[in-house]
Amino acid sequence: MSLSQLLLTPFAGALLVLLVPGNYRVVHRFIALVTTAITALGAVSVFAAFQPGIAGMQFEEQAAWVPAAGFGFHLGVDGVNIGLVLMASLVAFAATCVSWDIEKQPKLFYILLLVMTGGALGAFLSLDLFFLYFFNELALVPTFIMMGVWGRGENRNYATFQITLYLTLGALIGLSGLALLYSQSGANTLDWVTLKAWLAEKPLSGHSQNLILPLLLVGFGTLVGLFPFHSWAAPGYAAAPSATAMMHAGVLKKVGLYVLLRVALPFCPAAMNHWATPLAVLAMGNVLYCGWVALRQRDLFLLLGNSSLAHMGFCFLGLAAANVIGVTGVVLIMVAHGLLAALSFGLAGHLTKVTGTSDIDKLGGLLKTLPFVGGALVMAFLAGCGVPGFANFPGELTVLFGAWKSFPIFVILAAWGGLLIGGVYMLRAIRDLLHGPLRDGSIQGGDAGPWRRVPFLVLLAALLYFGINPGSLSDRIAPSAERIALVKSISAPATVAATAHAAH
Amino acid sequence: MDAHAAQHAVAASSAFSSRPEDLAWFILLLPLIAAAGIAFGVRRSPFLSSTLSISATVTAFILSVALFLAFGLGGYASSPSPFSWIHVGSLNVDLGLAVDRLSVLMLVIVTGVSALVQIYSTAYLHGDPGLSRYFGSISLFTFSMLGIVLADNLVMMFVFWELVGVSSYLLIGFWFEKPSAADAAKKAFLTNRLGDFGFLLGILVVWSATGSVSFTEIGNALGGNPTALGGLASIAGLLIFCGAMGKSAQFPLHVWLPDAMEGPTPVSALIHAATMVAAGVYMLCRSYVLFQAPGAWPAHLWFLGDITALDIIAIIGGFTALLAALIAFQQDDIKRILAYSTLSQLGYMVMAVGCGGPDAAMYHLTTHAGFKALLFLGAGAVIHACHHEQDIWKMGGLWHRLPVTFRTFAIGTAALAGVPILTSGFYSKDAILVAALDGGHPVLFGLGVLVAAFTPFYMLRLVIVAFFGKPRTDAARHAHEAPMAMTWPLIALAIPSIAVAWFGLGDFLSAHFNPHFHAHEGGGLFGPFNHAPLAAVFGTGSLIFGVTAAFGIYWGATTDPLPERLGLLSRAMRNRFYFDEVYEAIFVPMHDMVGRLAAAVDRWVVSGLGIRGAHGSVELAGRALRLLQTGNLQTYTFLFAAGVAVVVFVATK
Amino acid sequence: MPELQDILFYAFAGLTLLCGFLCVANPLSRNPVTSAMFLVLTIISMAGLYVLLHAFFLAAVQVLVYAGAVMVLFLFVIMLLDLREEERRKLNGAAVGIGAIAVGTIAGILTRALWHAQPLAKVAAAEGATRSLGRILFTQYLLPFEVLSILLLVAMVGVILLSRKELK
Amino acid sequence: MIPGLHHYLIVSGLLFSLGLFGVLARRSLLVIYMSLELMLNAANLALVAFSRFNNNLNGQVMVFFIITVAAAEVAVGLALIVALYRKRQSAHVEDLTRLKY
Repeated sequence: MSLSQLLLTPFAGALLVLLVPGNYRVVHRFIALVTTAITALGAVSVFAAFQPGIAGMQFEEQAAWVPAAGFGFHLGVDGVNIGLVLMASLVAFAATCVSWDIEKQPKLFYILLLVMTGGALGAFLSLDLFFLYFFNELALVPTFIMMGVWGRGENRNYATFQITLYLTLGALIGLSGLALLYSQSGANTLDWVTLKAWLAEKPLSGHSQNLILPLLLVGFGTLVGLFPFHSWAAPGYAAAPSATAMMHAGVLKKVGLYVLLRVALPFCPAAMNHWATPLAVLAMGNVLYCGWVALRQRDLFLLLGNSSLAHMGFCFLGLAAANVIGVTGVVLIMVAHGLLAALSFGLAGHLTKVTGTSDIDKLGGLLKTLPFVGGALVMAFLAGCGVPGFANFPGELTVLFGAWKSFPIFVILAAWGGLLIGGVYMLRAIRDLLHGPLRDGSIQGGDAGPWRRVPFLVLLAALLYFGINPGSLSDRIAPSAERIALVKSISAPATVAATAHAAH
Repeated sequence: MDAHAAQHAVAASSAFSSRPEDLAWFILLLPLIAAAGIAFGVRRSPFLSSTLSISATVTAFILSVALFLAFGLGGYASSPSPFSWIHVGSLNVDLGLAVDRLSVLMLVIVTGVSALVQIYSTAYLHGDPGLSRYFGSISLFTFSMLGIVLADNLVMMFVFWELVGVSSYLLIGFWFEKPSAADAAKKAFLTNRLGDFGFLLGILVVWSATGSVSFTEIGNALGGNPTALGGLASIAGLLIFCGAMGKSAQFPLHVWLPDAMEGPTPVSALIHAATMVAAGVYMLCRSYVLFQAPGAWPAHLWFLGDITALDIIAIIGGFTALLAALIAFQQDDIKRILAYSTLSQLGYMVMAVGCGGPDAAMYHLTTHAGFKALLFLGAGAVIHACHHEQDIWKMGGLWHRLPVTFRTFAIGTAALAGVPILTSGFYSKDAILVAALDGGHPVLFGLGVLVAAFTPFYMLRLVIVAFFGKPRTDAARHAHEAPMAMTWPLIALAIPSIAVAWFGLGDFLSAHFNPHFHAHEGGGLFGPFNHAPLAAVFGTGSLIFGVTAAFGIYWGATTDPLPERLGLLSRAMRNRFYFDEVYEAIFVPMHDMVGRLAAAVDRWVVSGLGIRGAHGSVELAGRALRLLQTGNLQTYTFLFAAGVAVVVFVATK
Repeated sequence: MPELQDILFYAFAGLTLLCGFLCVANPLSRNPVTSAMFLVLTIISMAGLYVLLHAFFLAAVQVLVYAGAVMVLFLFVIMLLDLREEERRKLNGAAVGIGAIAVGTIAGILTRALWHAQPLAKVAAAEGATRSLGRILFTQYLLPFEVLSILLLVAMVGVILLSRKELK
Repeated sequence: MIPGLHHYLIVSGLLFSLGLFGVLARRSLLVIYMSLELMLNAANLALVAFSRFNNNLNGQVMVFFIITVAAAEVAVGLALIVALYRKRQSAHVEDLTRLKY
């Protein structure tokens, strides 16, 4: 399956759903499911066909669009985005599965979901930054609509309002950064590959780097929930329908990081060095501060939302470290966290639907009545506090290793946040939610049936696969990370390297 | 030992591979396969689950013994890693297996105890609805533990380290409906996490200094340049020790182990007596090379002077040993007495490592694994017989009602107390005392002797009160012996508690740590009295003292006389010296307070001032600007014209 | 000695401004009909200016379309609506004041802009402008011309629709 | 003084200002509408003058179009005023402030 086919599949699905009249609900569901399944399979095949150890782009496709302005359609994958594409399509499939019983206007819902999927895939696949931005916006708009129309909770309108403003504003600031890059580079293009070659010859002046980077950091950082631009996230996810929360927390949030990796790091190296420490401080804001906030949350979604922000802190720390290990770790976390966030929000959505509340204080002992969902939730929580075997662990570990040389203090804090604070709130959630005596006797049954388990099993399987065998990802990522990282490799002390050689 | 038979066993298994050490892969993966099989296959049938799990572990045990016999006398071999875990830049982590005397010995212990405990569990947990989950978790635990044992680099060890923590969490919280069990599981995991935090930082320090995480390469690096760790040498050692402090429940992270007794008793036997808690000691021995490097502190810690990391480890170990022994004096719950005894013995082992005797520590670890598992399983049989009564004061007179249990329990007690000549415990404890003397730590030696006196005292208190005298409750009166599946493991575990079983192990281990080691002349059963009479005599003397005191105080007693005699001290012992209370009063509220503060800041400052403030100011501006919308056409025209005027004025300037 | 053309310019310009003033701010009458009549005069005197500028065709169109058609339309509406009410209302002093200030400012700014602008050299206009205009209208501007005809059609339809009695 | 482009433009500017004054100060929608026509004519005058002095016919073509559009606009606008009057019985701006705030 070529990349353009992969990208077009969800849009074709959306078009098909649009053409089927509104009362054929089963057909809509079926089309959406099949479309995302095909997309997922296609992404798996691309991932499998991707050759590890090559730094450059693979499966490139290119078409001119506005040659005068230098905009063109350019698809391609390298180590940085191949994992994200796979993750996005798996999450999209799972999100479609869990929205099986949307009752209100299913047709519109599925169209939006498919557009969102296509947008997310497009953002990851596009090498032309203009199209990257376009696809990102294309995916964001359905998010807002879905939250507003299908959302839950009393706070829904306020949360939707907030997330819309934040993300739109963030995207706008990011866009101004990209526009500045376009005008300052002099390359007359936003094509990443061309820009990379161009800027390798003529780097941006320090002054323009120092203008562009803060714009990118604040703009795209807001999309990720960089402290202190994070407060849209938790209430937003609490208000969003499951599928939207899964897609946004899992996939769309990563676009911001992806742009920072792709653009900020290789194109503004001097400014990045300059801003690394402040960025690491903000990352601690995510890890520690959001962790502490999560400690106090008594609502399952707010807890998950804040923990997801805490995980993003690790990404920013790796970004600040800017070396190969750190960058590889960032990509690993992005993939892992995408799967994990989708899994936890999907499960939490199921739980809320069955029990009718997401208030942890009102729940308890659910492992007894919901063995599958509860068990999967335990696994998700454990993965969330960095237990090995799940993909998050190698990612966080790699980031800590990568950042150790530059920011030992921050690594200590991050390890504290990840290992302990994360452990405390995750285990507390398990204890209060799943363990202990059954709090509400009225819950009978409601565990996921065999078919309902499919999305969760897919996500769990992917998490476990990348957790046990992170090499399958990191071998793909590392050569490409080498190209965008600032510090090419951390040199071991000479004597040690020599003795290590002698040992071989 | 029949070396010939061992050769045969290896020949049989070498159909799979050309080298005996590759056998370790099968040993490692068998329990994982069982766990996966239970999780995805036979979950619905408890019988199939238990059969699968037990047969996998027994097979692993047989393979381990074969490996031990074939390989145990050789040197170190690292199994080639078919599997690179992660390779990025200068961070290279492979999944490789370290097969040497240390690890094969541990393989035998882990698989052996695990197999016996699982067989025992089929009877102990008969009819429990979660039996499949139980066996799945036990298999997972066995796998993780074997992973720790076989890991050839720090990162893999950390991975399995965490996995052991998780499976222990699952097993302690096996009866998760019980709030106390759920809380204990959480507490165990989090306390361990605190240790892991240090361990991880230690790994980072070592990696950044030596450029590698593999034990062999770290050893080579430190061998070539003993000061490679620079001023962080001692810090690195202590950070690594933090991990051991968590898993092996050393002061101040010891609080989780007694609570972990909320799990099923066989789990306590396997995890919280024989294997997981020994992992810390094992890890210290495995990474001993780090501690051999000359100690050095960062400049601003100059006041620590010549104190090495090992000294601190020894002090912590000795202190834990004494503290736990004192607490064990006044516990009434049969499992808690054993738990504190375990703590105390772990402290002993850690102290041995700190005194420069990792061989002694490993020796004691090995013997302790056998007799402590035996004691826990015996306690399980007693509890089972008394209908889940755990208070020893509500038992009594059980010795003739539970003959097998009593006899094996007595053997275990003797081994723990260190009865000379007859039991293995004596020799390993003696090795530790010798290590303390040889290492030049007379104070710690004295402390060790003191603990050696305390140990028989509290163990005999348990035996006398629970097994002798008159039955004090109906439950004890109607107790009857456990089924075969429970008694046979007891008998099997009694064997390694007897002196001859592990004979020669001390020399075997010493040779591992010191290539120039020569076995003492005049070894044999009376060896300790010959070459280190001081330690042996003091050990024996303290035993006699402890036994006498226990018989004097508790023979025929129906209530505990100690509280009256010791008063406040007894209360403190009974309440575990208030550690839990203090921790609960300090750490939990502290984190909660910070959390509350952060939540408040998020609510009032970030969302409040930031969001709502921005929202409010925008709205205010909107309200003000709204007044301009008079609805009057001419106002609009005027504003429009004024705007145009400004534009034209500026444009034509 | 000023030429006739120049004298005519001042005459027509003065007339235009005077009638324009009387149209919007007649101190004697605030009757819309008066305003309309003065508007007609303004338009006609402007047609005179067009002639002076050699735009004969436009001068004709100005008189025919504006003074003829458009103003008749105005008068029809005035009569239809009976709009003598304004006379009875008081003049809004503030509006007049603000209007005067705004107008003064705008006029000042425009004059200033003109003052600073570079004067153009007077160029003799090509003779036969109407012919050229027709040519250019039906060659270069054919498409806008046709579009305009559609616009007129649309306007006609719109007006018919709007002036139906039962407008909702 | 021989009238040049400046003179025409000044006449046009003054005429435009008069129209603006009418729009701002008068209250009858019809008179405002007439004032608008005045402003439109001012623009036309400027265009024709430019056309003349630049020796370029495009300006005249533009005026021709403007006159046509203005005719259409007047028709529609007056129709709207009539419709409005029918609904409100008034054609005064101060009575037509429903869209405020």
